[in-house]
Amino acid sequence: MPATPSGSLTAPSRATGRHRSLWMDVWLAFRNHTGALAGAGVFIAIALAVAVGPLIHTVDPHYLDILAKNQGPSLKHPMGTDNLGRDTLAQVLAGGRISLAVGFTAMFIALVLGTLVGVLAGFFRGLDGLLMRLTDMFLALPLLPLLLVVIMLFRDSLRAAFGPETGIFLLVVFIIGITSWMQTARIVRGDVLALREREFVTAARSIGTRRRRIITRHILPNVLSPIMVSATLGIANAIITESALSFLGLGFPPDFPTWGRLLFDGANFISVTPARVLWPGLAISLTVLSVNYIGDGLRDALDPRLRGA
Amino acid sequence: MTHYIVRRLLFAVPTLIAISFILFALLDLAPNDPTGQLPLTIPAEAREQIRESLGLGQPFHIRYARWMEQFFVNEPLNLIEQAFGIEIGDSESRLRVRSWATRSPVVDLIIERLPQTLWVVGLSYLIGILIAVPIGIVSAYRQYSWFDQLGTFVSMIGFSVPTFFTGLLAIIVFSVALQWLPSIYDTTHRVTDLASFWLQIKQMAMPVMVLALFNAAQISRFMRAAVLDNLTQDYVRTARAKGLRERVVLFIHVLRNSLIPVVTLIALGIPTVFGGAIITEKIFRVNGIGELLITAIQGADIPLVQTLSFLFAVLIVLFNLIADVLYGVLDPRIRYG
Amino acid sequence: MTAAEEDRQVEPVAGPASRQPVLSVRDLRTRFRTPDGAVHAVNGIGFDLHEGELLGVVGESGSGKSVTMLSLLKLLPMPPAEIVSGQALLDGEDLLALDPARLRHVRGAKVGFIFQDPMASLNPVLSVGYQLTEPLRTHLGLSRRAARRRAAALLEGVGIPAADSRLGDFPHQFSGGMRQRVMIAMALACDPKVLIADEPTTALDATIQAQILDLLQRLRRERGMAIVWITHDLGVVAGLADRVMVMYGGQAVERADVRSLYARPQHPYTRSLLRALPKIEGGSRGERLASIPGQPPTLVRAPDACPFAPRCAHAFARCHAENPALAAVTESHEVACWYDAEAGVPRAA
Amino acid sequence: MPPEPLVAVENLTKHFPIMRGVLRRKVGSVRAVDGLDFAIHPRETLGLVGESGCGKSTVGRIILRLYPPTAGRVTFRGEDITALQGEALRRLRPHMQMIFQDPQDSLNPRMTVGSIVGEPLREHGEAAGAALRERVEALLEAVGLDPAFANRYPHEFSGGQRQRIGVARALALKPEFIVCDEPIAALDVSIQAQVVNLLKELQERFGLTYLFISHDLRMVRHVADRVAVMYLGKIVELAESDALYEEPLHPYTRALLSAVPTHDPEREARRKRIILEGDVPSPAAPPPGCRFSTRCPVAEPECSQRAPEWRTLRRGHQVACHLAE
Amino acid sequence: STSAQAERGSDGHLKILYWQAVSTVNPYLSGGTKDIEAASLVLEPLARYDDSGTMVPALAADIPTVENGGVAADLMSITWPLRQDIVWSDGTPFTAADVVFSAEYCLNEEMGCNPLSSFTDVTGVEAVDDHTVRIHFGVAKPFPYGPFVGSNAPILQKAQFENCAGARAQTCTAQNFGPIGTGPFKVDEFRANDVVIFSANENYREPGKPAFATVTFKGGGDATSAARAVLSTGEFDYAWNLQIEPEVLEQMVANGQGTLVAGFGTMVERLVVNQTDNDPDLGKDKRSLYLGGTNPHRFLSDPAVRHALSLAIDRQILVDFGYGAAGQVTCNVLPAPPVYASAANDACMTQNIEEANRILDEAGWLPGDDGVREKDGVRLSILYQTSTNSVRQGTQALIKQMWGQIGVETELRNIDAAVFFGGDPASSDTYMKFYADIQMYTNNFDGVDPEAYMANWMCSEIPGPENQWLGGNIARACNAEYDALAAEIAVTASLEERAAIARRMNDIIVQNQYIIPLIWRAKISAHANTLKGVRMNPWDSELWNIADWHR
Ligand SMILES: Nc1ncnc2c1ncn2[C@@H]1O[C@H](COP(=O)(O)OP(=O)(O)OP(=O)(O)O)[C@@H](O)[C@H]1O
Ligand SMILES: Nc1ncnc2c1ncn2[C@@H]1O[C@H](COP(=O)(O)OP(=O)(O)OP(=O)(O)O)[C@@H](O)[C@H]1O
Ligand SMILES: [Mg+2]
Ligand SMILES: [Mg+2]
Repeated sequence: MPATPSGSLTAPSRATGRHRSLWMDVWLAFRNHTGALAGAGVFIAIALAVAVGPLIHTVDPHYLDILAKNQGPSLKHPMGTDNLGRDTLAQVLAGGRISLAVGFTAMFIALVLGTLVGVLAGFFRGLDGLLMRLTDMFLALPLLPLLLVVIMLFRDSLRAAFGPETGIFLLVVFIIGITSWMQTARIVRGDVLALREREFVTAARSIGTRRRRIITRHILPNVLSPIMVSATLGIANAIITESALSFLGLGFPPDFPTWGRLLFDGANFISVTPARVLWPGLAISLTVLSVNYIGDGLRDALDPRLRGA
Repeated sequence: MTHYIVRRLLFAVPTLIAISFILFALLDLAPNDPTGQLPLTIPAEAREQIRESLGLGQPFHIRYARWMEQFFVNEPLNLIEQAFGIEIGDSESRLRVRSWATRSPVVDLIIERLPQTLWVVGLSYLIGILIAVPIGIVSAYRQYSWFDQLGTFVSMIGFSVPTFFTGLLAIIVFSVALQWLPSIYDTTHRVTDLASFWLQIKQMAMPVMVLALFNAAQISRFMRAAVLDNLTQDYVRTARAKGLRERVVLFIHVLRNSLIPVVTLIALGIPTVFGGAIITEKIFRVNGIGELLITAIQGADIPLVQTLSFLFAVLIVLFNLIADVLYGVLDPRIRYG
Repeated sequence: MTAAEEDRQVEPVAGPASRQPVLSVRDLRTRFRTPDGAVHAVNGIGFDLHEGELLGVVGESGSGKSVTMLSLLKLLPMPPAEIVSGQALLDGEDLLALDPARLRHVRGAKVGFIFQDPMASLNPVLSVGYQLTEPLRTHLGLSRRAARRRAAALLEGVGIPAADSRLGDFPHQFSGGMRQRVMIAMALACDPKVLIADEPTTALDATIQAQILDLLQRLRRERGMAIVWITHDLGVVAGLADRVMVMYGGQAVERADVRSLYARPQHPYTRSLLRALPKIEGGSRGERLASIPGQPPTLVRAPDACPFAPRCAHAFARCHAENPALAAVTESHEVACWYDAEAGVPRAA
Repeated sequence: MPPEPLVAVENLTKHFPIMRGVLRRKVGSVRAVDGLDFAIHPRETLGLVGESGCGKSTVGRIILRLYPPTAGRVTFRGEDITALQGEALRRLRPHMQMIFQDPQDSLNPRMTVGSIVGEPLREHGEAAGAALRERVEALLEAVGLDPAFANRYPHEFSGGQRQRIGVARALALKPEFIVCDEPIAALDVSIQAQVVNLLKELQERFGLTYLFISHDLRMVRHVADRVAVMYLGKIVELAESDALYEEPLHPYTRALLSAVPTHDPEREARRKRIILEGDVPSPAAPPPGCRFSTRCPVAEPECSQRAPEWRTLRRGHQVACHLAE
Repeated sequence: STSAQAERGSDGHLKILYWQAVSTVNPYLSGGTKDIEAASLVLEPLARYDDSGTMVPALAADIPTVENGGVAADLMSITWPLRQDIVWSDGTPFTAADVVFSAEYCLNEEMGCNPLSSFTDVTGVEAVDDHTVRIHFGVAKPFPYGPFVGSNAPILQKAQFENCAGARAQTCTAQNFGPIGTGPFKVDEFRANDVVIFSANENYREPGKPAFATVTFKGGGDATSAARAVLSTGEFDYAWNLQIEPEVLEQMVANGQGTLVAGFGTMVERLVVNQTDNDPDLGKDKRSLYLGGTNPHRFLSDPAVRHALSLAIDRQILVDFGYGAAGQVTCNVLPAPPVYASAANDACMTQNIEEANRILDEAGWLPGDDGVREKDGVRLSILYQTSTNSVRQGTQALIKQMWGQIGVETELRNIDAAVFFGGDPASSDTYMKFYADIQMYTNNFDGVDPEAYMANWMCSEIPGPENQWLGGNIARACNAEYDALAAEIAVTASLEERAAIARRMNDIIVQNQYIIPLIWRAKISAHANTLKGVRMNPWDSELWNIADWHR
């Protein structure tokens, strides 16, 4: 039986037909994950509502209509009003912008920090000990007092530089980001440690690939899946942390609506105007829930073992 | 193993010193002054005197050294004295870390707060675990069943709703509407008989419930993942091939392995038990350690904040170590490694 | 420092027809439901296994060897696996029809299993002694003490020195070869009638593999056990097996007495497999090896054609349209092929 | 054989430190490779066999300077490359390449085949843009893959095809010397021959030199001109292929060869096999004297006391055994 | 048990809830109302105010006056006759030595005595005999009832506190947490910032009192949940200081479990208008400092602007929104007692946007492009700060919107109460530093005599670095006429005359709008319907008559 190298030129059966890229595979697997898909749907709906909603429901969230205070849902105020006559829907929409922005930005900071530390520690033996001790230390630092001190120290200078709202936004986002990167760093480091022993990295070295390229081309894309999962968890975590900060009076100024703040302010009025807590509460839960489901789906989709044959 | 523990302990020391320094320095930087809380009528010289008596006004490094001495030498000595009723050295003139707000020694305040924190937060943690572990196991064993789907959903809800909201809801339902449970925790309540025990159960019910829901949500997710991981391992197939009962396979072979990561996770969570659950404590007026901390923070009671924070740091480092040791104890590959 | 050099003699085995088979498998079909569609992993496999006989099962990766054997004891994850049809008679009982409780009494007691990866197949957190005594206590109802004694004897029997003192050790404290011996001891614990060994030496070094092969051969002689030996190495079964089943694409393509198979391979796949191997005796250097073009099938297609047809040099129209069944060439040799390789023409219908 | 070897190693040694204790001090070392001397001549294939963990891969990796050696010297084309660093080392890379054992693991799952094969060219600035694409397609063609596969991802290929991608990558920079680290171990029997044939064909076409690492003695005999047998970090025997297989001198080589099954039931039934006792000792604590002495069927007291020297017997047949004649 | 012969402690257990927890039971060490009121169960003064603001003897046998000879004719001393039947809860007799000690304890400069202001001008305290005490003043004191009147300066037991004088006061934890007193209860257990357990004092002078055997004095949480615990769930008998949005309170009251009690004292929620330039560019040495009138505020120094700001506010809306029955519209900083309340300013009670706009137009403040009024490049843009508190933030938002209607732009800012009211000279966020344009808070005074309170607004009281920003004239308004009146009242003895002067002083402040009064606030608390005998007292501790409480 003559066997030439080209004798096996027939395409592998998996690859026959339409071409599938890596992301296509991820998407296909993601699409099959009912929970993730529903989560993504809900999340997109929330994001859209928050982004576009204020253009449709054009009531100023800060406008006080004291004559219309504590109203139930009506056509004019679909979610009713608060005890100063502010429109709840407008506030939920405005609050969503902040809460989502906080979630995304804080997640992004945590992710960048965590990935950076994780990759450096995992890839460079010399840095590992130092960076991991640093990570341990951050994990051991009690966050709450730290938070307070940072707020006390920097609130005024930030406020002076960026105005009261942007200033506190930067502060909150920065604080949440800087206190939640450690888990990501640990996971990424573990993965990088394993990856650098993988043969394709050795192969890259034997080719003479520069270290920077090894990291960007071979290591980073392969730690993407834990990073993505950390990212979705990070968003949920940041939104919840922001609401806890509001509860403790350390977050945004009171006339600055965020979901956590609305929920907190509305809590006392739960029996007067239930809509005031129902909607922000629902918004937080739905967002966190949907993001969590997205994270679950992403994890399954990005992990080739879970993606199925 | 011993080597390992010793090594970890040795590494913990510089970590803790670094943390203590950071905490001290950061809180020291904060624009606060113990005399800030004093009445305005006090003349400046008197203020200065009070500052002196509280050990301020010294250069930073001296204050730091003094605080370290108080924390690491004086307070432990006092505790030993109290515990054994003995007297070591001159206990009268020993400097103690004092709260600015109450002027009471910080350690006394903490000891006073510990019982309710341990009762409520600790119990909720325990109950959370007790709920979470079986749910995690069943969820994993019957993956994608309705039980699993429901469990996932409920635990995600538990995770995503802030406790200040669930707490309030619980009060409205169980205290206001049904009048079953007290909404205010009585820290001085003593259990002496069945009736008072029942009262204790009732007053703990809501805070414990709210916190347990939150804890269970998290732990059950981990448990499920761990069991799922192990269910597909080859040795499970081996166990089945030996003709073992499904129960034995699950509880002896799978569970043992799945508990390794979960137990360490649980150990890592224990410092948060001591740290209290600030929001829940505030809502139900459990007035435990968490409440102490937040009051101290809001009242700028720096020595109290410093001490509590550092205590948490010590606990976190300690339980990190315990978690690692547990890992070794549970996993022979590490124990004999 | 002893050397065991021995003259290997194959035991005289009674002719297959003369006795009732211990295990008789008929028309076993197993499928996996996957998002990409059903994977037809096993398509109508059947074989007989007699007492004291060693059946070698050969085939390449993914040909369904493991799934076949795991199906017998329902050790597959179900779902996604599903046994579509089949019968597996052991002592007159159909294993595939047993209820879970009865099946447990077969697993480990009547049928022993040795898996490929000795590290992953032992529970890392339980001591070797515990894992060894488990089947003894479950099936034989031995006391803890008695089970331990028996376990020590078993370990001794598979050639682990100072067995008594090693019962408390954990799997990771054993070398790969020793772990595999522990697996063997575990499978033998209840003196099963049938032992299924799924590539038990693939993960081991050549000289250690030789030790294990030797051990199993000895045990088989001593206990008269029937063994199914799965491997992808035609060389291993040559010296070991009484009969060989060659699998391809979830089917048995050839089934024969060992000597007959190697002397007169019938199926084009078997033939090219034998040819693809370089000879240890040398002389092949400088030549190209005969290779089989193409790739193994993925089994997603329904088994309505010969699975080997796409790679077969002799394939003709019928091969792509009809799936051949095993047919006897001689008394002890069956093949599933539309092409008569010896004659060089298609078989008569 | 030409007198000037392409690659030569002298006293090649690699000890991996074992860190233990309170301060992570070094408490010992895994003596993965312990004082090897051998040379590989141009256009030759040197087979390297031995059991798992005996140090075969480590040898290959030191020669390619993927690990720095603990001691000894590596020369390539007469140049001492033992101490090369940084850019100088990078410039050497194109001349020597490696093919890896695991065709799945040695390809980055998130890069397309084209970028994997093209990476060495890009890294060394050999080609870019359309020229790069052309070179990649030519390489894929050379290893028998459809150039249209360049846009696909590794997971879309079979094991044999993946191994071809690895070969194409190794060939990209036109090296003279390739270390093949168990290139067929992970492949199915029916596929192995395809890859071996390809390697031989390329060797003929481009005049390549191979260090062929494998534990498949049968395949090594088919491929290699000379064969070195390793045991626990040492080469115990090195000879022309036929000489080694027909007349093994070292007892370990003999045991190894006897363990290789023939696929002939008749012969198997008659064959004498040497079954060794015991397990391979740990390379962290190799036995004194001859390392094989703990399992050697013919060992004498001397063996466990004195390490045998490296002797050349007839026809360049080298062996390290006190008893070999 | 309503009869006077009822047995002591027969009504069992009383549960009081203060949403701010007690941090010490020694009122000399704390200015917090919660601490002073908790201590008032145990420690008693010589005299106290009843719920009508009338002074009544407590440990004193009688109230000394000039008429009965208790107060010296030259007003330089006061002589208190002490009751002879009083014993401390430990059974030892109460004597003049305890009073003398208490005065010395507070006057010791090293201890940081909180109610030191009560002892202003005291030069000495002497025990005339065992049951007579004489207090000497350095100046003539027409109102000599500062020391030991009211709950913030009660009598400590000398025997207990002897070793806690001066700097040691801070560290006497056992004493500070469990002072021995003469009041109806004694401290059983104290947990800082959590709870105090009291039990009836067996040695209390009035037989059969108190009716309750034990009291739990719980702290922590927030006002709403405190109200809920009394009004909705009935877990507690008494909840203090329920500053909650009225609709929430109303709903709770509707449950029928409890009753609200309110008492109007002198608390006024007000806007303080900065009269000095607070431009951040001025730097530490000039910003918000009164420099003899050389750096007036850019626009708030214009009376027209101040007047317009006041006119634009609809105070009734503020009351309806945040106070309900617990607040009244007011235009005076000194709203009570009735004789002191001026009627000259009632015009401000109704909002008048038109008038406000007219005043601004007239004064040349004209709307710019963005609707904000400006003049000579100065925009009417106000930084308006207050402490963090949801009612205050609501008020801020409402006022911001009202001012918007007269073309005034407002930036809101809120600062944590601990910082805002804290005395840290280094912080720039305290109300004393006043780096904002306008700030809002409540102030009041203890007792019924406004002399000391009104003296706050003299020129010499303007905060600044010389006095560590401790002056009370936060608005930094210096008015010569006002200073003259202040000097006059200090030497006027007749009540009518004093009242007339005080009203005059009040008018100067509010008619110049240095301070814009908004709401006269009541103390508001709730008690269970089963709890009887509660008489809300805005002039003293609201637990002043706890000995009379019963079921
Ligand atoms: N859980 C599963 N889900 C889907 N397909 C599966 C599953 N397990 C096995 N298969 C498929 O069943 C087929 C047969 O697998 P099996 O494990 O029996 O092969 P094998 O002959 O034992 O191969 P090897 O020599 O690699 O062990 C393969 O094509 C495999 O992809
Ligand atoms: N990076 C490393 N760190 C520590 N020890 C190592 C390292 N790499 C290899 N070793 C050890 O060195 C010895 C030789 O390893 P090597 O990989 O060279 O063996 P090998 O002959 O290639 O084995 P195999 O056939 O399993 O690939 C082994 O004992 C291994 O555990
Ligand atoms: Mg298999
Ligand atoms: Mg290797």
